[in-house]
Amino acid sequence: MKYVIIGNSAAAIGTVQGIREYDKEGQIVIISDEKYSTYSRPLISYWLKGAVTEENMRYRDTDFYEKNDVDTLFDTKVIKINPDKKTITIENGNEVSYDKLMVATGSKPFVPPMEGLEKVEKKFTFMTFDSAKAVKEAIFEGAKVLIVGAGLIGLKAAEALEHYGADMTVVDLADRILPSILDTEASAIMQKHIESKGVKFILGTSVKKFSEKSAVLNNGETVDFDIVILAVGVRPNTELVSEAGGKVNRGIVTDNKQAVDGLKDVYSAGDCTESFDITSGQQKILALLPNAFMQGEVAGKNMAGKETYYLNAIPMNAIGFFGLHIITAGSYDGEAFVETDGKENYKKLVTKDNELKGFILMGDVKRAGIYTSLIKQHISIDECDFELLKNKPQMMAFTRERRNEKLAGGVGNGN
Amino acid sequence: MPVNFFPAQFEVIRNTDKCIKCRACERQCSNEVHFYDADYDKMLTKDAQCVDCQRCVCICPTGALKIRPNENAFRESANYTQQIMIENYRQAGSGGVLLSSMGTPKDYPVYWDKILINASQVTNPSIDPLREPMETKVFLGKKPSTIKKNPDGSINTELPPHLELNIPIMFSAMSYGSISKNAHESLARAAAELGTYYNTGEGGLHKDFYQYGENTIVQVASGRFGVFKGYLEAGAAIEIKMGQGAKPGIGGHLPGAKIREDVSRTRMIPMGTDAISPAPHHDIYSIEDLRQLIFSLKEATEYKKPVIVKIAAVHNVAAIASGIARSGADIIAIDGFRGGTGAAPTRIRDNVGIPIELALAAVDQRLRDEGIRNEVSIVVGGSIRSSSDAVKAIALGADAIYIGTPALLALGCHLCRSCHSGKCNWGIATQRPDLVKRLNPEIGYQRLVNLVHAWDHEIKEMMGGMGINSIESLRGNRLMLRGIGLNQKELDILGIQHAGE
Amino acid sequence: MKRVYVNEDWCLGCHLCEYYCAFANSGETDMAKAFKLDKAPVPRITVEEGDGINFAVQCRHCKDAPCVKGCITGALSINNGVIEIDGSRCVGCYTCVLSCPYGCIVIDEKNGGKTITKCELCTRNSAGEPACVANCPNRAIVFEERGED
Amino acid sequence: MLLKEGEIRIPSGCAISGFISRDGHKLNGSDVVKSISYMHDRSNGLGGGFAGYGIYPEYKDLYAFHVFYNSNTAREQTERFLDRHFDVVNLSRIPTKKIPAIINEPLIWRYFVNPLPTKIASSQLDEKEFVAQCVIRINNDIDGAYVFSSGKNMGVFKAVGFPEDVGEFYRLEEYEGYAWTAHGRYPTNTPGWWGGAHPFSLLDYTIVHNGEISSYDANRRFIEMFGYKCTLLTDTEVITYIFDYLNRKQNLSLEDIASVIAAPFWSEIDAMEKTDPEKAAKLKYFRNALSSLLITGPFSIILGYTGGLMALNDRLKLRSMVVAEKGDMVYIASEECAIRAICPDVDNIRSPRGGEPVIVNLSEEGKRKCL
Repeated sequence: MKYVIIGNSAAAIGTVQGIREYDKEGQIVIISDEKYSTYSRPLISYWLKGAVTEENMRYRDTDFYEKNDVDTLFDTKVIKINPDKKTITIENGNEVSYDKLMVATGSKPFVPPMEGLEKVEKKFTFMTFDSAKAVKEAIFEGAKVLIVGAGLIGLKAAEALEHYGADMTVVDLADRILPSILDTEASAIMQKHIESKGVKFILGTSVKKFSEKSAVLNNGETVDFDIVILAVGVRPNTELVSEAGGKVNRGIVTDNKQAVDGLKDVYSAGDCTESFDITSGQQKILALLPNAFMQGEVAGKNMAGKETYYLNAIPMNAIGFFGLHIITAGSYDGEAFVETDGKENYKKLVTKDNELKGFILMGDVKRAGIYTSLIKQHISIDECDFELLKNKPQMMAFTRERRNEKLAGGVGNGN
Repeated sequence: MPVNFFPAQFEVIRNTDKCIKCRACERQCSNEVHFYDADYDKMLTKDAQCVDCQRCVCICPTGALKIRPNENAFRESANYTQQIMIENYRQAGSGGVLLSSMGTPKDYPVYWDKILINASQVTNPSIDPLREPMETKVFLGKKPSTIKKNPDGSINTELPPHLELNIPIMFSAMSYGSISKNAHESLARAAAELGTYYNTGEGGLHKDFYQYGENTIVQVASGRFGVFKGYLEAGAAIEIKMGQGAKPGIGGHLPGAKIREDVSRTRMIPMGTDAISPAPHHDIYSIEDLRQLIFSLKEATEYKKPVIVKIAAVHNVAAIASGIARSGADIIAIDGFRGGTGAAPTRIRDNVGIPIELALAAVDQRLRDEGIRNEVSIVVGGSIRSSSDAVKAIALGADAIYIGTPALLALGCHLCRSCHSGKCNWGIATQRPDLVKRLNPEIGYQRLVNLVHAWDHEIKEMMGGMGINSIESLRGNRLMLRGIGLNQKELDILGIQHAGE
Repeated sequence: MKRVYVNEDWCLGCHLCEYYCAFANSGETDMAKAFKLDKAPVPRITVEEGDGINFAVQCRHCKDAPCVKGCITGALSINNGVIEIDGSRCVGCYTCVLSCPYGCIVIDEKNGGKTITKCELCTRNSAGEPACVANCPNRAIVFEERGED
Repeated sequence: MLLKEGEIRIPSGCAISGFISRDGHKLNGSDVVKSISYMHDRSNGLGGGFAGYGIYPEYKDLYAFHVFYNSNTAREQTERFLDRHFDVVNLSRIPTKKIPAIINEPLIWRYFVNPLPTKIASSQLDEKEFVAQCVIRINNDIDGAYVFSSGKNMGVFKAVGFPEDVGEFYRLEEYEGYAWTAHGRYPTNTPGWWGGAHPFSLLDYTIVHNGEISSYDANRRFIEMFGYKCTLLTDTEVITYIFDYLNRKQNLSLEDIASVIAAPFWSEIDAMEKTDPEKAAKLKYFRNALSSLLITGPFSIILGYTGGLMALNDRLKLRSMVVAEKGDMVYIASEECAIRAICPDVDNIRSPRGGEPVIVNLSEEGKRKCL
């Protein structure tokens, strides 16, 4: 059996681990257009601010490939999948055959067309190690930085650049920051927190026109900069699959074994792939590292012949900016319980159909996983003491039977 | 008001260099001695509430605590001690009877400590219990006066009902109610594992413990709590409690606060009512009445269970025992006045009764003199504190011993003598659920088993030293004992010679 | 594999397990010192308190551990069944806090929350056996084989 | 001042020897003297004695009382007692031979008596019990008198001295019997009182014993409930009473008595519950009902009784004892040399296990001749 994996990040690594759990013999080939051993993409901001050494950027120990008997083809772009021949074509025209193929191509930054952008010399996206290295190359003490996009990537970049004493302005078309994961109140708290670190926000507007060292916004303001970070959004890398005839909506569409619709023996996982969000009932891309790994792992097992399903996917995020932590999960459509101390601690629990569907914790995030488990395991709030849960996440809220099963019974159950 | 103020009995000493403010002491003290003060960021104490149970000392992870007697000194004399003064002050305030728990703290002679045990040298080999069998099995019950034969000439081996003990140590009566369910479970399981018996005391038998019936002695006391046919049938033997060493001549009183749901059901009395055991059995005003009760109980259980009569060691104990031996009882249990109690009037506990050593010696000799020692087995309790006390008791003539206080020590009791408060921090003498759970029977029973095994080892060592390899050869073997520092009268009563003789 | 199990019937809520845990993992040899340095060490076990009910919770060492799968840096890994944290690689993103269904990933407040920490069954300190178990005064926490891997 | 037997408990080590002709051949007393003399080092000169069975055939239906007197007053007092309770058929001093090794001898008398039937009737006791109680009364109540032999057609001879000297002193070569036992004593603290020498006897039971039992006081205080009075405080005395009680009063066989006083360990009884439940039940019964008669500590004994000998070791076999056979003869002794001395070519010789009784009775022929 020969497995070919396109990509070398969390989904790809998950795939390797999934395969190797059941197939110790088959050949595995990883093909990546980057030149690095697997590294953790979310760590680029930590690297940039000096919290992580380059060595510690590794997502797995350096002997990972050797231990798992994986052949690697780095710095190599795949340009085509040939499903009929069960091969892929790489950029030099060579073909590589596969029995099972994993497409873990991830996503790329989305940069909308903006007037005058070509004039800007120091403009960067912020998704790959190389992009982070480029930023580091360009940054200098006291540099003026314009960040376009007040999402996770833009703000993570801001946090990193604060270490360089950068004078930062963040511009976003949305009227609040982190709209994809926070509600309005939480956004406001976080915005205030970040502002207190000296970052300026200009929201509800966008760049009208760039010139070499400044940008004019649609609201008329002008922002001077030395460097521009473009963090407007991402797009999944779906072209290989769609061109080969696989089904693609926003992302690659798979069944719950991660097999690509319309392509035999081709699987897909990670940021290029859609998941079924159980909290909203919708297919969507959940561009999250844990999700990528687990999809990859499920795919790997299926590729190795062990029938496995990826269920219970939910959006979830654990992230912090300038020391203020957020943990969120699920969707916020439902009845909300909100508690805030008027400072930086904020809690929102959302229930619908007698289940916890989503939550936002900011500040005090201790033991948040207990909430996550309620969502993932569909535990009815009638089955637990929700008043206790409102106070704080605790096992005490569960029935004695469930506690016994979890704490006095057998092996922990990760799901 | 000052006249009603008593200085704290104890002082809690906290080494603040060691205290890490984990507050375990605070959480563990049912007397609410310790508390954390956020303003000071310090643990503080209310010394006056401390009973010196040592729970906090034992639980403190850094050893930051110690309890010591308050050094505040009254102008006491040898005659009017501080203790006497405080007691009078208390009574002047309350108008009530003083209550105490556990055995008397008074400095009465402990005859065990004035008796020495023999060992073999040269003329008779000592026996190594690790190499040779060393037997401690004991039967309790009536022995036949003549050996009967069957028509074919073989021996008729039928016997009156007996208790069979692998080790001549039983757990003495402590009622469910006075001690916790977990304490009872510990005792029951330990008795079962050891091949001996525990005793329900007068509080009935909890339904969960019928399974240990083969190792249970069920008690019938003057209050008759929890007594019904099923209860009598559940045990291996029935004990009629006529008296208790710590409080001869008086009954018992379990406050309503301890009569919670389970206790109430087990005792068959309403929740929250005081459980009062009358001083006498109101159907036993004489020895012939006792005989009637003995035979009533035997009738009820088809003569399958030995009947024990338990009495307190009082002045004419030998004559009383003789009467009991002739009244149909199979076993006499004698409880010495230094024995423990969950609650007793202080004056009674400290002043009524006689030491078990003298009572035992007198009873055993009296029954032999009358030729009726075979009619009954003798079990003694009331401050047998160690295996050597046990060996001495058996050599004086006991068939087996009852231990109460040492069993409680194994369960964690630190003899703070505050059982009557119901707030036992060790989960023993309490019914408060949060305190009761502090005694995990899994630990408790194991510790009891360990304790008795340890004693058994020591008993065997001492037996081996004496050249005795079976406990029956120790029973009544007073030649193996010598007195030390005893006067001739005491030696005569004990039936032993002085050391050096 | 031997695991830590709790029996809430016997948990007294004394919290000593937390202190012994923190101490065992503090690297100090004296408990008082361990807690009197600038910042107290953080326990990896949590005692929950309820109405007459207490119990301790710590890492269940899941076979199918979501914390390990979700870890963005690879700082969490499973070695011989024990889920270990490599503190030098943790960046304190708390994805594991988000993932752990038992709430057993502990934010290391001693270092200001820069990393997480967690129960490693005392396999990587000098305690030898789980300190919470060894020091539980009432055997409410036990370390034993119950027939699971 | 040293206290004599009865005033203090005196343990001792010893030598024992004994033999029996199953067919009732007459055996001269000199043999037993020779046998015991070979174990000279097991005695220390503070006591020796013998018991002979079948030695008084001419008076075989009469009780033969051997009595020590300290004075003629004691003798007169005793004889008055005897006259009141017995028909005294014959009385005389026991013939002795003055030898330097034996000194300080008391007055030693022998009486052949028959209990008065009227006295037996009024006592409501059986004859043996009546005789036994009379013996106990003399020994307890008459100062300076001590009956040391009281069976029929048998006699005990004992003194302070080495046993071979005692044999010479009593001129044992002039007696013939079908069974003999002998004892050489090694007491550790007696001043040497003649009554304290062994064998100890009651009626026709005699015991020679080598050992020091640890259970002494437990046994004593128990047996004293049944009318016995252990005046000598010696092992031999209490063991004799135990045999008397169990054999004569409780009708237990000698084998059963061995199971009482040298009871099998519980481990053996428990194992037996599967293979022989009835026997296990009996042993368990003994260990319960008669537990106070278990004898622990080292002992090897030879019990003599009318018509036989029984040898028994403690259950751990803490004392040596061997048994040999030659034709109808059975020999028992502490050491093999004591047997070889008088019978060099035995048919077989063995060392019985602890607690295993060796019981040798007269054959039918022997009974015809001797009983």
